[in-house]
Amino acid sequence: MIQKRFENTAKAVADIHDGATLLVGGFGGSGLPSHLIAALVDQGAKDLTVVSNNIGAVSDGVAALISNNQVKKIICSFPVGPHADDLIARFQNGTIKLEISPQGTLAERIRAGGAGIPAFFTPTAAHTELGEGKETRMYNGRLHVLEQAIIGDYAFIKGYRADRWGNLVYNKTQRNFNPVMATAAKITIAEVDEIVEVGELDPENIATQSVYVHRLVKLEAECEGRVLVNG
Amino acid sequence: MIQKRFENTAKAVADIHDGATLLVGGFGGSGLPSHLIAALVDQGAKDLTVVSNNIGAVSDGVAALISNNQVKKIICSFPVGPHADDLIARFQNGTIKLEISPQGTLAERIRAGGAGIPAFFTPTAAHTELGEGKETRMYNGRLHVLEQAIIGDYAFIKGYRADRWGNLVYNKTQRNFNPVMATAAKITIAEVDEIVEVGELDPENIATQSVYVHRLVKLEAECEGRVLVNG
Amino acid sequence: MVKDQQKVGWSKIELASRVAQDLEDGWFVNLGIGIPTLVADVIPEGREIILHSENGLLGLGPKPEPGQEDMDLVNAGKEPITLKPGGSFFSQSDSFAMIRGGHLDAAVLGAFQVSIEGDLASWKVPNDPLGRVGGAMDLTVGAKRIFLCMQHTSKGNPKIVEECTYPLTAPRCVDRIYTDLAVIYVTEEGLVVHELAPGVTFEYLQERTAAPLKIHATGLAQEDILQQ
Amino acid sequence: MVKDQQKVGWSKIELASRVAQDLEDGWFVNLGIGIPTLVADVIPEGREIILHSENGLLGLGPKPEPGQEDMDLVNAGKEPITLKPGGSFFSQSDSFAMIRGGHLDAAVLGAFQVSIEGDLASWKVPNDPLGRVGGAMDLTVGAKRIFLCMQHTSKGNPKIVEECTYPLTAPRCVDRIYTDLAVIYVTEEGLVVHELAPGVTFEYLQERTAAPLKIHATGLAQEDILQQ
Repeated sequence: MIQKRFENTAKAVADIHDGATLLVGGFGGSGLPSHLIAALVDQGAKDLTVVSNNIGAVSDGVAALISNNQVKKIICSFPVGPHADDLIARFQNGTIKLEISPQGTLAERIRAGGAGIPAFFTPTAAHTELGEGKETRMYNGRLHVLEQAIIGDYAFIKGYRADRWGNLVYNKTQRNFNPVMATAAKITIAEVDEIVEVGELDPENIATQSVYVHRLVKLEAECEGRVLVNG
Repeated sequence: MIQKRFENTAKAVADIHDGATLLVGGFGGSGLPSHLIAALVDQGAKDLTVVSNNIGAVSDGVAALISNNQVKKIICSFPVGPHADDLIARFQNGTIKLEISPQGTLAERIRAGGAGIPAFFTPTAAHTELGEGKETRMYNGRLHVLEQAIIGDYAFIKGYRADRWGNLVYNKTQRNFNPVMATAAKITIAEVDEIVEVGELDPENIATQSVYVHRLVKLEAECEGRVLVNG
Repeated sequence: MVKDQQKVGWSKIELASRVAQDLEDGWFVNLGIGIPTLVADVIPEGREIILHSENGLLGLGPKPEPGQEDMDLVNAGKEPITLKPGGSFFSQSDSFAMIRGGHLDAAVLGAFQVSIEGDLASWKVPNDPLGRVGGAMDLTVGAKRIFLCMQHTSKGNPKIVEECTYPLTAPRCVDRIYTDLAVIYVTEEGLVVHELAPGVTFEYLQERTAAPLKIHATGLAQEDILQQ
Repeated sequence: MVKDQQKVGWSKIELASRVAQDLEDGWFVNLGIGIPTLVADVIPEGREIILHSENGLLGLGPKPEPGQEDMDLVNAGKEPITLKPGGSFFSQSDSFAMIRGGHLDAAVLGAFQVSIEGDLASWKVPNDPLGRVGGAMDLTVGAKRIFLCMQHTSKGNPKIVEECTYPLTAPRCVDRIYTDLAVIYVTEEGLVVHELAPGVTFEYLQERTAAPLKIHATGLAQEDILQQ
């Protein structure tokens, strides 16, 4: 019987190794898997490459991993924000590498990773600093740059409801990067508000199919777990 | 006020020009926009390039356009079937060109067309007859071929329910090629069973967003229309 | 009606309204962060303009009433908004497929600099180690029209220039520039002023612009948008 | 229990059952057209195997009861099927992203020819002007394991050969071959027979195979699947 549920976030992230590539969903604080991030701060894996759209937007996002010195490289479209001070400091002293990818290119590189497409041409960033050093080619009279797929060892995803098979639905714009990141990691870990019986989710309305989700944590159980650990 | 509804299929397809590239949704007879095809048979546009997965599966599919000598080129993954005789005859006497694309490559080329990606690398068809003559490159120790996007002048789509804005939902596996083809044509025409008020479709459950649909025909109205025309 | 000299030009919300006036019925329009997000609050009555937000939403509505905010329903600036009937949600990859695929009629964006040829610089100031590109590069290559919506100057320095000195977002992509002082079209013949904001003269505008401006052939409009 | 010599080997449904036996709990498995589609009807009790259909469905169930057919709910062969609880629908592009992206544990496919090295030919016979590739090339590069499920011979001619003479679907992609006569693994050491169908001897099998076969080191199983 398929059973993807983990007792708490600590157990769900326990095997993440130093040097892992981690995709983190969310758009700022919206749809952010902040409990998984908190568990990874506790777990302490180092030298991570983190792929996430917004880095400095909220304190409980990727910024927490940076402040805890767990990150060696960031791939994102929007590094700045009120919680970017530690990223800026580490970038300037050379302890963190930063790769800025236009948001649509970032999303498409992740989709490509999940879809078995190693590289694609896009008009985005042609003739700009972010296209420099990349292979270019003309299509339809327009310059395009060749971009490479991104695949994670792990993805952290925030969903609204899940079933035991790992099907996910999201709530409104919580969706953002979560469905695409779910497709592009060897191990996708989802924190969700609710886990329902198999068959309760509308088959027309499942935004992330069961095949893409490997571990599930229900947030209330997690909170109880953390209380137990702390107590 | 946005109004995409056409009175009948005849009016919806009236401006399709000779030489147009036409994407036709469906997987065999499932999700096939057969009423739009019938209207195009009546309309008579010639020298069409038709992109559709299955050609000979059913009599009221693309086979009807071939039998009526309206097609100069087919791009598909599965040309054979019980209604492929006319295609075979015209292919053998040189009046129709045939380009076979693996099904996933076909779907991805159409997605790329809709997504502004002119070309991508895929492992599918490497080392095969269908990869011959295409640019290749090694990624991850594996040979990949470069495939080109497909864009249609028109797409024929079958949906289940629509709203006035052009949002669409599908019924079960009727979805198949319809959502992706809807994204990749200059003019997408959808035949649907029902048109509901704006706001009646679940915002989490719209499989084709309004931006992709330019013309709508409700099938009952169409049937009445055809009766009137014929009477 | 020329206003008091103390208050020259359009306020932010007036500027957003002026942009909204030029969005046509049935258009699909992306709103960038900053002043452009205000456009959602001032769509003219009776016009169906379907607003797109890069984070995966079509059918963006105005700001919610106080107390009705939903942090799962936000715009490109992560601010709470509402969804109009007919709206829909989708992923960021689907959202940018829509943008890059050329399906949006217009994008309304902010800018650091825009050149006489419509080059746009909006993601990085020269000495910033980081930059923040977001969706700007995808929108500038993908949307059918790029309308800038911005303050005419930044700390007194002109943002409309002969040539951008900041890193480019995209070359030759801007169609129109809406500022607190004027409406300017980027054309083959150069920057053409179509309208002056209340209290603004052509000379006043040219003084604050580091590129030569032309007057539209049929003359200049100058209206108080609040009267409309 | 060796059957009457008149009926040697497995029937189609027995063959499908034999394949189904080797699908593991929790696997995501694509079923191709032809005999592979029968696998959906014979999934072992108590095992959760999530079946994928290329036309955009996960959670494919068995054939519907007569009269319950829904032509909007079909498999890769366009035959009516059912959806299991937990199933979902998606587009063909999403379906092949799933396939090509390496997310399926196995694909069960038919074949014209398979070589000693696991080369597969399944889309075109040499003198056919058309061919019919469907999803076979995507599945063979994308699924983690390729299991063939086919008749051992075609009109008396062996389908397992030293080298394919038909156009390839993909080179070196096949992991196991399930036929009406045997279960054969494609290995670095060649074709290794793991199991013989009822009434089939190794010699009988080798005679009908145009490539050398080896016996599995721990000996051959030979069971009547109907007894299980």
